[in-house]
Amino acid sequence: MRRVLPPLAPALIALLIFVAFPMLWVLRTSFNELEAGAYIVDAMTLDNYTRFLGDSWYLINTLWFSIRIALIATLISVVCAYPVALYVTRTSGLQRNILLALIMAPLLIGLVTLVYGWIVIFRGGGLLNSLMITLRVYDQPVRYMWDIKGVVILLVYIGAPYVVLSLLDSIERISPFLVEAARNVGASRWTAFWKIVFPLTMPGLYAGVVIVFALNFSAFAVPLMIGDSNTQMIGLIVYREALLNNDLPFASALSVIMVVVNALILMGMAVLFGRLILNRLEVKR
Amino acid sequence: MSDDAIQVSGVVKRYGAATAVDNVSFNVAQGEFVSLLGPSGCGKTTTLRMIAGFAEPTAGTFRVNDRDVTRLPPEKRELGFVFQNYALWPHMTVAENVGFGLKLRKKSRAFIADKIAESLFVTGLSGYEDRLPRQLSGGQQQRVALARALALEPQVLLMDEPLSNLDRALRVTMRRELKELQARMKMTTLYVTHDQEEALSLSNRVVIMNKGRVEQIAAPYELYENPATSFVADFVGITNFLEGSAVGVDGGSMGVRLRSGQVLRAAAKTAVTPGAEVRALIRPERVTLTTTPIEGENILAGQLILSEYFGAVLRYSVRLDGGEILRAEVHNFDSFVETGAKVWICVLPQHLRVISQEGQG
Amino acid sequence: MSDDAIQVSGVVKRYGAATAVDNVSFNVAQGEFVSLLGPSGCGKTTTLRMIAGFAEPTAGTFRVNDRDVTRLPPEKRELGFVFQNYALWPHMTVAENVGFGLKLRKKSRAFIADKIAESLFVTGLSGYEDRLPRQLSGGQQQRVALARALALEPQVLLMDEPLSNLDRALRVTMRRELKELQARMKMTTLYVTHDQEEALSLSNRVVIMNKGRVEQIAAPYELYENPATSFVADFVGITNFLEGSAVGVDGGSMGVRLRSGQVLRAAAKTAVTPGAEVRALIRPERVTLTTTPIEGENILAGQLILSEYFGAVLRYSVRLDGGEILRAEVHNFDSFVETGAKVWICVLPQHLRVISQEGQG
Amino acid sequence: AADDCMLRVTTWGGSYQGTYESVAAKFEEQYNCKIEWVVGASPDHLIKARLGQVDVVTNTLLNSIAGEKEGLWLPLDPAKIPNMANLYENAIYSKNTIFANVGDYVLAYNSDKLSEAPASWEDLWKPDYKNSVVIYGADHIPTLSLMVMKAEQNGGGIDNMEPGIDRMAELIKSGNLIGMLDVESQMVSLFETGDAALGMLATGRMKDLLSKGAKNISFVRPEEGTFPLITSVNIHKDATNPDMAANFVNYILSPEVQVAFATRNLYAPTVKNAEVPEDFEYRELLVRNEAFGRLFLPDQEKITANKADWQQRLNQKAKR
Amino acid sequence: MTRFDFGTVALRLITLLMMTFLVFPIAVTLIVAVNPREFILPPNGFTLDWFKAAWSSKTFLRGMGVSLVLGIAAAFLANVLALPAAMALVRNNFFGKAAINIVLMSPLLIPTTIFSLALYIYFVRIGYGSGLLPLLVGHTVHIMPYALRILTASLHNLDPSYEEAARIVGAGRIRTLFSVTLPVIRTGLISSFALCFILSWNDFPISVFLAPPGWTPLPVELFSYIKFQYDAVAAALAGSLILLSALAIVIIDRLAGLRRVLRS
Ligand SMILES: Nc1ncnc2c1ncn2[C@@H]1O[C@H](COP(=O)(O)OP(=O)(O)OP(=O)(O)O)[C@@H](O)[C@H]1O
Ligand SMILES: Nc1ncnc2c1ncn2[C@@H]1O[C@H](COP(=O)(O)OP(=O)(O)OP(=O)(O)O)[C@@H](O)[C@H]1O
Ligand SMILES: [Mg+2]
Ligand SMILES: [Mg+2]
Repeated sequence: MRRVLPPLAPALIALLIFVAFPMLWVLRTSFNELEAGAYIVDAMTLDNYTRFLGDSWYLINTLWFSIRIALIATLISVVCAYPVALYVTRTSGLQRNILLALIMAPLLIGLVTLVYGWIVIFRGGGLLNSLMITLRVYDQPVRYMWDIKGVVILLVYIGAPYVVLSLLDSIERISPFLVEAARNVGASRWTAFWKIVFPLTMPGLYAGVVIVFALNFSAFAVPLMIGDSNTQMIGLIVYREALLNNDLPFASALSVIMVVVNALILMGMAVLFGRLILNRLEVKR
Repeated sequence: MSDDAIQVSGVVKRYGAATAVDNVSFNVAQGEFVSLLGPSGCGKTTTLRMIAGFAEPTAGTFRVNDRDVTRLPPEKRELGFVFQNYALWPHMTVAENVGFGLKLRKKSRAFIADKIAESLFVTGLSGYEDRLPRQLSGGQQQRVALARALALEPQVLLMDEPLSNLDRALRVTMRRELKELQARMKMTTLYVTHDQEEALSLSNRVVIMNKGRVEQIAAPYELYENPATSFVADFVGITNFLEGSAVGVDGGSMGVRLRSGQVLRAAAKTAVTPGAEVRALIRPERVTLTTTPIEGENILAGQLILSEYFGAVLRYSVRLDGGEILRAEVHNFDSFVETGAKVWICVLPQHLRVISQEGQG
Repeated sequence: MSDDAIQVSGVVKRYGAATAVDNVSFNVAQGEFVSLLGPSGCGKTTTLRMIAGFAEPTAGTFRVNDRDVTRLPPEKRELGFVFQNYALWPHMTVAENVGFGLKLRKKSRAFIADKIAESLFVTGLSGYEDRLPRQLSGGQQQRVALARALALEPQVLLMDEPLSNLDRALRVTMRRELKELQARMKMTTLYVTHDQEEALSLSNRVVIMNKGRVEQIAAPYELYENPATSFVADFVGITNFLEGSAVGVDGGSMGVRLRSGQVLRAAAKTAVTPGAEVRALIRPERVTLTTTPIEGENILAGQLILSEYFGAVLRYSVRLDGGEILRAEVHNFDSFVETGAKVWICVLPQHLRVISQEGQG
Repeated sequence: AADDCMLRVTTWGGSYQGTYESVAAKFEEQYNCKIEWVVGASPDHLIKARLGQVDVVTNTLLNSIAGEKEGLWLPLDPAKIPNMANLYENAIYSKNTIFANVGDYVLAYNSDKLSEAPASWEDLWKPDYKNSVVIYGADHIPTLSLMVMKAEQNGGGIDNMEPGIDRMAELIKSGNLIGMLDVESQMVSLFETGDAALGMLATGRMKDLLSKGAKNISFVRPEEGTFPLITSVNIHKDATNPDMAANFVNYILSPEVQVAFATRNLYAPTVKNAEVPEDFEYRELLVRNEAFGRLFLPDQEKITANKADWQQRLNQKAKR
Repeated sequence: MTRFDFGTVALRLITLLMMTFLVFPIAVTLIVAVNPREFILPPNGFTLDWFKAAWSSKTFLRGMGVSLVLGIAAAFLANVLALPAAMALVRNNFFGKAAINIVLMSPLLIPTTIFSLALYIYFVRIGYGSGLLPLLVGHTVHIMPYALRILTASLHNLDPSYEEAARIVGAGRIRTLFSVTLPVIRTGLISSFALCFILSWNDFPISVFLAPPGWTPLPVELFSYIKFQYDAVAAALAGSLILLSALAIVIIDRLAGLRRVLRS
């Protein structure tokens, strides 16, 4: 503890002051009442919680839906980003900088502006539909925007660059000898990748997964702009209740529930990844 | 068709401007044990890595069991390899490290467990199955690297200084295991070591490398007793060089006139013209050293300047009256000679080799 | 106040349930060269790392130059350290690796450049200044690790197998450099090695460790000639053990009755009660081996079962008529004895040590 | 000096702020008081108001009402705001809240795709328009108003929303909708690309389309009436300088500013004395005269109080 | 590589596809930015008018400046906070580590909208409702867990003996950190910084609440602008960002090249 506390202290204190206290306010607010749709009244009621937890629509179509979408989008992000990260680590100098810049460019520009680019691609008569129909993958235009597909695609679009960034260092620092040793005992490139490289990139992958999952789970901008009534992700509900409907008590209750769920899922991931590999890689003193 | 398990032909490896391996060729016969010996940085690891397929040669070809493997990926070459820096997989336990190759070969669970247990037993690591590499000492890690290669019972095994971090007793045991395994499996072995005792005692033949080139390929005894160049002579065992000129060459004997004018007689094995500049080679263990004055042929007088104790061996450095430094080794001694004492050294003519000073050096 | 540069007192290190270092205590005097010797995994590296401050002892204290450093961070301990796994900084060139410590000491540019050049020259790495560690061979990396420590000219230097990846010739040179440096700088050195020749020739005293404990601390000659336990006897040099019982103990001599009934005479140095189970220790280099039958006291007959060639040494294994295996080393030989031949072995009584079978072993 | 006097005014970013800024210099000069624009989306205006961070709040009507409930506003004093006298009667919502300007949501359509002009909001439901209708998200006044309108037309009303919610759910399930969009400019894009054939559009956005040269996009004001887009103003109860705030509100109501918003943003004036130039190209887009009378403005308080409930019911019914 | 190598080719292909996916919308945006007609597509000419408009908009330029400064400051602070914490967490096992881990991740668990709202209200209550501090704190605290995760991953792969070697030649903790640890985990550090910067640069909810007047970051400006009108100015702004970052890359590359030259 003597060795552990001082380095942890600044971060912990910052969090205590700037996160814990505000969150206490959120917790308190979540027990308040909303009167006539706008006016907040101090109270001690569980209504806001029962309203959410007692409603299967909220539970299934927002909470569970968000978890599912967040997990799926995270998974796809990882699958898409991993090869790119691998490729980036094989480049160097200018080529690498250009690649990294391109990877981060969408985030630099921001979703709000790029949505219009997406409309060009995704709209009914858009590029993607035209392409798919030309290729005879399907014959009727498929709806991407303002649909769950669009939400997932855009979450992946945003998430993938973060995964790439998280992975770079882990991949880069794997000693080539380890792969050589695997090849030598008969592992193909592919096997060597799966059994050696992949496990050793787990720390980076874990970081990426946690980051992207958290971003996805509380996403509101994407479902707001690309979603429709079928993609009411919980982050969007919080946004709407808090800012559009002025229902801060309910939004606070939702937030508290989200924090708990999020924490449980992240702890689950920590245990899972720890079991899988991280415990083995940790350098303990 | 040839009998050779490994054929290395005209291999060159350049890193930018620097040449790490320079036109190296040698063969290793089926079941043979060949050592690669040479000073640090001479290209041993590079050569081995190219044979295994981890690096591509700038020029040259490799054949393993009469198949050109130069362009084959490492996993198709079916070679065992022990890395100089171990290259243990940090996320796998000792048992997993050792068993990985077997699992890839789809062996049965029981078989794999057996093999793991066996290789760990041989390398003295039983009981360490579930440790991770970072929980092992340096020598233990090295033994895991060895066990990992042995578990696969490869037909051809390449080892890069596999025993460098082991204590002598363990090294002796390991060596014996290796030799036994090799004999039992008819395994072809190419062995890199910096320990010449190891090279000499284990090998059928030894390849001596220097600065990326091959200096000599010979059987151990031949190498030690008949080094082709003074580099080899010096590198394999410690050797005294005394410079001089050839005199009185006749039939089976000749003389070397040292700087001091003294003439040493040698049983001539080399053809040298009289008057040529030559070097007389004297192995330290071949000389007799006394503190009582003796006279006669091939007696050199001098003063003891340093004595080093190695347990079974005492090594003396003597400054000859001619100014040269000569090292002498004494075994089975009971007392030490004091530094500074006057000593006499006797070398029998049959223990004196003569090589010409330029040419082969 | 004491004269000791390093004092290690009652140090214990546990990893979970396993004890890596078990109550180790020893001192190294000012300017002394002490080696830590022991089998792989016996706790040498762990001990060294704790002295340097990289690991905290579970119990025990360390004093360096009479200052308790047990709780001091490594950079305050003012020790040099050569890592078993080199630990070269991958992002720095060779020159930067070597010069880093000097830069920290705010030396002038010229001074640093000089020191770098000097240490690289001493380690034979001149010309490699601008390479990155990954562009070096194993031995070259090891030498950079050594150069890095030497450049700082530390008062106390801890080295963990610093020469293990070097060829013999280079190792001899390095050893000489080390010794010279040590003498010149009055540097206190604690040296871990698995090479007992190195330990015996370099050290003032040797600490023999086994399974985390100290077995014996003694000067090299003492250690080799008077091992305290059979572990030490066996570990330091190769030793033959013949088991038997003590007979006819009298004054300066005693006998050992072997299983076969034969009695070997020994110059008694140990106090044993007649009849006690004892071991006769015979160093392989102390025996004389002939193929011509000889008779008399302390002659053992047997059959040659294995001969190994080490260049300067031939090592024979002989099965005695009593069934025991005895190893003999022959230097300065001119012919080989054929395996299977009948041989006779002579051991002088003064070369036979007797230790009791239980107790100290 | 200008340093001492500082008025914090909320505004939306973009063109709204642009118009504000274009007319502000004169005010600042006249009253020697600097204006600091607090830019944000509508919800932030309310939150900042709750925390007393602003003086004059340019608001949506819904937010004004919510704020009024929480007692955030100062009554607007006609004595201090002489221009209030010129306001249309229905532009005074309460003693705290007046309308600064009014736009409306019209029915836009693509004349290439529709053979004849639509006449009613009911056209949105027509099966011909599969996947080519856009409307605003369910949080937005026009969509909420449409829902109320449909409830009224189907035997319900604002106190019995079931029929309206059902009808909206039908629209969602009909497959007509490309989407219910929260970002207006996305709707503009969809009309541009020709994806959207029919849909709601604010007059301001309609103007964007026309000024970009979209010749095939036209609009109608359906007979049932259009939905107003109201900008309300309030003065915060803790305004640092209530008098200056009143001066600013008065300035907003001046013909000059009113015309500026009309010509630049297509927000119709709420004062009688503002004269939109005859040659103004988009005069037709301004809601005036009998169209102004047909503005469909259901009880905003009830909408505010119940919209969350309606949305949720809609979400459940529209679940596919 | 002389031999045909399926793995590398596949990797190239996937990367190419992925890059297309990432870059395509940007390409469309860029076309729009030089298209005289404000329609998204198809293009009907070439103009730089939109760029001129973007670059003459004080709001955008200021927003960009604010976002840049804020992003760099917040990313820096977040990493400074996260680095020691990550080191402590990776290198030690202690009671309650899992709990502390979750606490440190807490800003990640809370929906940003509520977090920023709560933080804003908190600041107002403690009397710091205006000024730059809340904005900076909000950004820093929010991105800190991201930095923590990436740095933890990097430190996971770090051989502790590099640091030990530095300590023993006399480098203190701090010196070791700067001379050895950070250079060795350089890629991770750069990633972490880039990610933090991007998060801050992109943030909308926190800035909306916490930005004091005159310090409105670009996304807020942009969102309010774009919500009502999509004209090509936003696209031109995006184009400018791309050009600026391209410029930055070339400069960085040149500098790196220069350093190499200077060193040898
Ligand atoms: N992190 C660890 N966890 C558990 N056991 C460890 C750990 N590190 C070392 N050990 C064990 O402690 C013992 C001593 O290790 P140490 O590295 O000191 O050996 P050593 O004498 O240096 O051996 P070598 O000559 O092989 O380098 C070994 O048995 C090793 O397996
Ligand atoms: N990546 C590289 N770039 C440049 N030079 C290299 C590289 N790898 C090795 N070398 C050089 O090639 C030469 C041969 O290296 P190699 O590793 O084969 O030596 P080695 O004989 O195994 O030596 P050691 O006994 O020290 O391990 C060395 O001088 C080394 O510095
Ligand atoms: Mg090597
Ligand atoms: Mg060790």
